[in-house]
Amino acid sequence: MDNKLYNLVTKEEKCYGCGNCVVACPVNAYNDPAVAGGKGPEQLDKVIMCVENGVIKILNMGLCKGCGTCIEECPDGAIGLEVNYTT
Amino acid sequence: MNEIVLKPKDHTRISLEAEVITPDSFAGKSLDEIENMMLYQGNRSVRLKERFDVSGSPCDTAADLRIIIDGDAPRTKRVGEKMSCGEIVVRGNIDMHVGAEMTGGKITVEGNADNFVGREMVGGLIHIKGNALDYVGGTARGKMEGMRGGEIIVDGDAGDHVGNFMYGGVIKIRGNVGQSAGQHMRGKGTIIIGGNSWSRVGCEAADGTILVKGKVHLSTASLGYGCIGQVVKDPELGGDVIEGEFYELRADMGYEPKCGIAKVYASVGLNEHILPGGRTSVPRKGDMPVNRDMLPYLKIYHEEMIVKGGKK
Amino acid sequence: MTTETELLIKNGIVYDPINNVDGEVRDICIRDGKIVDSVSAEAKVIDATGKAVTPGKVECHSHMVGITPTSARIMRPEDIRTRVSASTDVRRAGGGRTVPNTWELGYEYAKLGFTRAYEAAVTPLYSKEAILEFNQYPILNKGIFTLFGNNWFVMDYLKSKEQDKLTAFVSFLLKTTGGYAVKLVNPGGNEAYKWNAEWNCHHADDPVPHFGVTPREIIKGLCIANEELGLPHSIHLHTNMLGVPGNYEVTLDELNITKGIAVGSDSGRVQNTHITHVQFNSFGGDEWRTFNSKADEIAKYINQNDHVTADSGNVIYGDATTMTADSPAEWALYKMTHNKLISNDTEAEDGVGIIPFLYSKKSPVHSVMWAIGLELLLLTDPWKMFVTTDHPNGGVFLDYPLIYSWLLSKKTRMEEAESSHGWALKRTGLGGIDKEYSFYELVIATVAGPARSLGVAKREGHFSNGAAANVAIWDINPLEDDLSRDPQVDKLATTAYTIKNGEIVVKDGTVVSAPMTPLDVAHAHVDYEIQRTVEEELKTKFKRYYTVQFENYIVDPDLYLAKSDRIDVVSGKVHFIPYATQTEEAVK
Amino acid sequence: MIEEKENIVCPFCGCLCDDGVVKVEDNKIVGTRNLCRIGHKKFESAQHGRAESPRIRKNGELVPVTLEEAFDKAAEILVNAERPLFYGWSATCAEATQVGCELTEACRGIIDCTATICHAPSIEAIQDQGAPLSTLGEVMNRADLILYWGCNPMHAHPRHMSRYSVYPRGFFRKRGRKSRTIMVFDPRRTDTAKLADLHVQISPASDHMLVHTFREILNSYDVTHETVAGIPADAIRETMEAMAQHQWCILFFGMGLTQQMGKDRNIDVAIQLMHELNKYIGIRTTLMPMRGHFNVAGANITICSETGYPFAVDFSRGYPRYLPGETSAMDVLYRGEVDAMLNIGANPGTSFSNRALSHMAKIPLINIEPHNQQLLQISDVVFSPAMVGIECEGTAYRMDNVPIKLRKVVEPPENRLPDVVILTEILKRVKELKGKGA
Repeated sequence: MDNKLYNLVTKEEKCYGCGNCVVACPVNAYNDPAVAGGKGPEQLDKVIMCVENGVIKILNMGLCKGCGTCIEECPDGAIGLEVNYTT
Repeated sequence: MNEIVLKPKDHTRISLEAEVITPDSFAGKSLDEIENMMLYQGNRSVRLKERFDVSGSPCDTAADLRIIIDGDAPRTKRVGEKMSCGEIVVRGNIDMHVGAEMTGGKITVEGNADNFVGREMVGGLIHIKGNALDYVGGTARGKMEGMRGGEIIVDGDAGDHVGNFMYGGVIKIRGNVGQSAGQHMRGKGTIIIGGNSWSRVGCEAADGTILVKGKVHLSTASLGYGCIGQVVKDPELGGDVIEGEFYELRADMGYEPKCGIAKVYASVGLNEHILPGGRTSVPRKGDMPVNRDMLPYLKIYHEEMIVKGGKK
Repeated sequence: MTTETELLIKNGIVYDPINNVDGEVRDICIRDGKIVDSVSAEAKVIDATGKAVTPGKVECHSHMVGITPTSARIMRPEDIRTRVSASTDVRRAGGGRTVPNTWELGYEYAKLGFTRAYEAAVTPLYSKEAILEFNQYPILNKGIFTLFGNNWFVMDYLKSKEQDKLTAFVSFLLKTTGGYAVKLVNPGGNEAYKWNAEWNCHHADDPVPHFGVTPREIIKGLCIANEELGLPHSIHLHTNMLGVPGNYEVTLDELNITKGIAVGSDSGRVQNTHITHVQFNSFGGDEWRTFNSKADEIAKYINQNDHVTADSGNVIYGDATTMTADSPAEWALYKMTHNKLISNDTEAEDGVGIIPFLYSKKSPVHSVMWAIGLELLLLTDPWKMFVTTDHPNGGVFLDYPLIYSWLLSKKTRMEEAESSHGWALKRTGLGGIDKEYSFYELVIATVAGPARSLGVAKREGHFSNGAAANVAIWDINPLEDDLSRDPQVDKLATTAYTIKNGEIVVKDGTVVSAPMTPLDVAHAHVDYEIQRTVEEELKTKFKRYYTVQFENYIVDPDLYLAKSDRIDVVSGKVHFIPYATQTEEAVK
Repeated sequence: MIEEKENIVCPFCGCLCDDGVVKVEDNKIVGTRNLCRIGHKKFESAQHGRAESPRIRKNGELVPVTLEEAFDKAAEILVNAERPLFYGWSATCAEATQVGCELTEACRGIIDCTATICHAPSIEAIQDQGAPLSTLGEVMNRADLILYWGCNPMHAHPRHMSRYSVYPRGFFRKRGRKSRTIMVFDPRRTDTAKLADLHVQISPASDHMLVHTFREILNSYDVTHETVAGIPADAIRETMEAMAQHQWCILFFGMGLTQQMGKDRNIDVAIQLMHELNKYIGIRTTLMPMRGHFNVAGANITICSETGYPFAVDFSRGYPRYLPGETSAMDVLYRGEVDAMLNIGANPGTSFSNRALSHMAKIPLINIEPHNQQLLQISDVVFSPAMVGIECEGTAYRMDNVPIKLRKVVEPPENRLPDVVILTEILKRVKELKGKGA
């Protein structure tokens, strides 16, 4: 499951913990209906990230398909996507 | 005319509620009875004589009675509330609700008055020789009927919301007014403003007339001044002919035609900025209202608030 | 709750329609808050010689607590200002006519002789608020009608034709949100309104947008669910197209839907549908110009069919605040009056509209509405048609005595009709009605009828042994005074005594004691398996429909319902479990 | 052993998110999940920096005393006052406010909540104009046009957009953010504006003008000026046209509108616009104030159902009276008309004018506040209660007036009573003292 092509990087000091990225992420919403309805994730093993202690935390990087939705929905650049072009 | 003179003894920080000070309730009472009438102060009540020196000649008919508050009473609320006849003269400043809900008679205030002068007034005359604060001829919250009749004259300036929800009667302000004069006017009332008017004159008014002899500040497209009907010369309003040329404008466009049309007259000379294509909108520094405490009409009584002796 | 003292009401003229007592001079004995055969010699005596003694009145439809009246209170400070009462050692301060605060409501209802009242529409999401307010509502027993008519879960289950799950859902929602009965307001129509202010369900077969079910299906489904559960009260129905000329056809059509559904409860009710404020739904004509009364048609239907009871929803001239979950009707009023309108849409459940309104004698339409309410009451069996004003929609409950006077006396009624607009007599049949209520019939329409219809008649609303000692004593002698000549409005307006659970709460129009009383909550039992299935389904759907968590949606019984009487319903058998015994159970 | 408590309601802002997870170890809060940065901080720091248990000012110093002594002192202050003010109620539960109303009535004082300095203009506008309202779930399920006017939820209500309005996939808006249009009206380029489809950067203090111009267009009049509120006329027309393309619209407004010049008049005209949108072009529109404190809506609702008026209720004559401008907290303090004050669940130290604060310093002040805050410097009786929603239960109302039960997460420290108990004890003593006096 380890996906080396995409990598999400977070800057916790910039994060408001608003959860925009968590809810906007199509993978999260597909895997966890609670997230689709705007609530916090209930099945932590099925979502890419969640807000923990008020800041964003990546849980399962392997699920990310690199669509970049989360980046668009962060006004503060607290989450970013690294694409590894070499692999 | 018989006179009863009330001389205020001292000012308390907590306002007195003196709705008993009307010719109607003084009529037919002896001086002794008047002295023992109850005023409210906070959650206590006091006798009139504890706060005022009472003298004069009582009489039986309220219409022949003149009450004189001989001095400053900036902490006495509700004087002349619901009065129907007679006369009240205040030789100084007065607190809120002077002449509220009054139906007749005359009140003269030689100083300034606080908020709610002539609130929900039905008839009579209130003459404020100084300035008045907000909601002159206005309404208490929620009630959609403000002043219905009578006349209010303010020789100085007035605060915001003059004639809020006004249904009838005449308000004449010789000086400037704050914002939102004549907001929500619903009836055939008339407001005549001698000086300048701050923004939003007649906003959401459904009926009535407002005339501004000075400049209408911040008069914007938002007031529908684009819809200029005509220039009117010497319009007749509130029983007087007002000299000069005025733009006749529709105050609010949103209301249904059946509600009537509220009109705003703005003097031609000073108000070119409201013509179509005129420069408006962005308020410049000079356009903004001055700091509230700096406005002349607000310098009423607050100085006396410096309290003797702090607690700690 | 109960007092240990004994009370003897001597020589009163007793009216007790449930026991067929029509004006007999008798004693009423009370011990420990209950009616008994006899009391000891130490009992406190109230001399009721020459006074009418009736059971405490029951308000079957009123808007008193919850988000709707509170929004109206917030919007109408000018109403509170019209009438204020200061606090005393016994009572709290308050004020208001159309939207008084909770304390004032309790005291004023008690002064009018009421001892039980039901809040007619509470959105489940807001029920915590209604319960908090009811916990601050003195003297009267109370209950909440929970709104079901536009609930998405109801429509989902109807769409998939899963009646058993619908029944389980009704039971679940009543239990978890502290409800007493099933209320339907403009079934389906509010859901349509939420998409566009002009949309509505215009007749029983007008499908709801997206869900595709019709008001007919909603009414039928909920009625069946109600009877399968055997709840103490039947469905409480506010039909579609309220306040629209010509709506009587829709009303008759929708009344016919539940005909033939067997009553499944032993609470003493005979109806399976209670249609509420039917005055607003008895309009004839095509538009306001041709507006007329069809009260006779509605009255005929109700008289001929036993499956319906109704309340009148009279109009009284003067200031009112219309508030109803029927938001399309309020929107229509807004377009007419441009008065201040609050509407509030609740997610997945229902909506609400509030607008102040003035009923004027000069208005032809209002005059006809005034007459329709009286026609309905006069033409219908009082066991089936109860007096309400749908407070504060048609008028204020404080003015109930006016309605009583119009019912008791043709003379008073005609005086009012003649001072109204001419349509009051031209467009209605009111002028041709000679009937005058006897005091006995008035007691039926205000006490016995509502008590039976609401399913509380086993416990109160009469003077049988063991019934709750809720008594109103009136300074009126119906045996000697001719109420048809002088209906004595002022004496109908305040009781000489109101007695609640054996305690004197009102004496000569003054509140002398204000006990706090419990709320009725219906717990209807359904099969455990289906209950669990439904709860699991709800949990999943909640994630999509709601913004609160399922666990936080449920009303916490300890914090909110600690002092509630429980009405347990097991296969149609109603068991009343007062909260005192509940705590004993818990201790055991 | 770390215990995870689920469905915890966050007692910070008006969003009242109720899906929080709080991790507790040995009665210590060690972490949270799903809560935003502010909510996390509220829980994390709840158990630190607590004010000392009851203290009374003696010779200028706050000295620790027994609870009994503090209750007696508080009751004595209130009974002797001619015009006591009971202020706050926004960061406590509805049950405490109910007791507070009874206490105010017993003392014949004034009760006011913090709405008086934030969303009171919204309430006043509703009293003049009514309002089309809805719950947040309606927004989630139906809204395809969301207007944020004079508010910045990304900073003040961080989870508002992700949980209720913009991002969740609603029942009828299955694609979440992609199904919706977001417009932000704000003079600044805020973080919320960065996420919007359209940011209308109006010039300050001209909100009323712009709303009114929208109304003009709706009423088939043209914009006659080149620019209004700093926006070119064409842009205004296009914005209105874009708005009209939608089906279900909500206007969220914040203090940028309510505390702007004009105050309630801005809301008044906005409500009129919403009514007209409903009426003329058939898009369903509602609006909602972005309430700040977690229970400020609850304070209004509770005070209203108890007394009949939503805030600024004066009981000095035994019955309730209400007139903002005369009986509101700011005005009575500004005019120096208060001679004792009880503050609960609010921090006027940061929000009142200097003049009001200087008057507060002169009068006896009872402060019920869990943490050390600025106001303690001038308080005479200090209670440190258990925190509602963290250390005790209670009811709070979300910004759309939906009641939610706050849960208890940890046990309160010793000697920390819930607000309800503190107020009930004071009330009991006030009644005793009043009884003696009579």
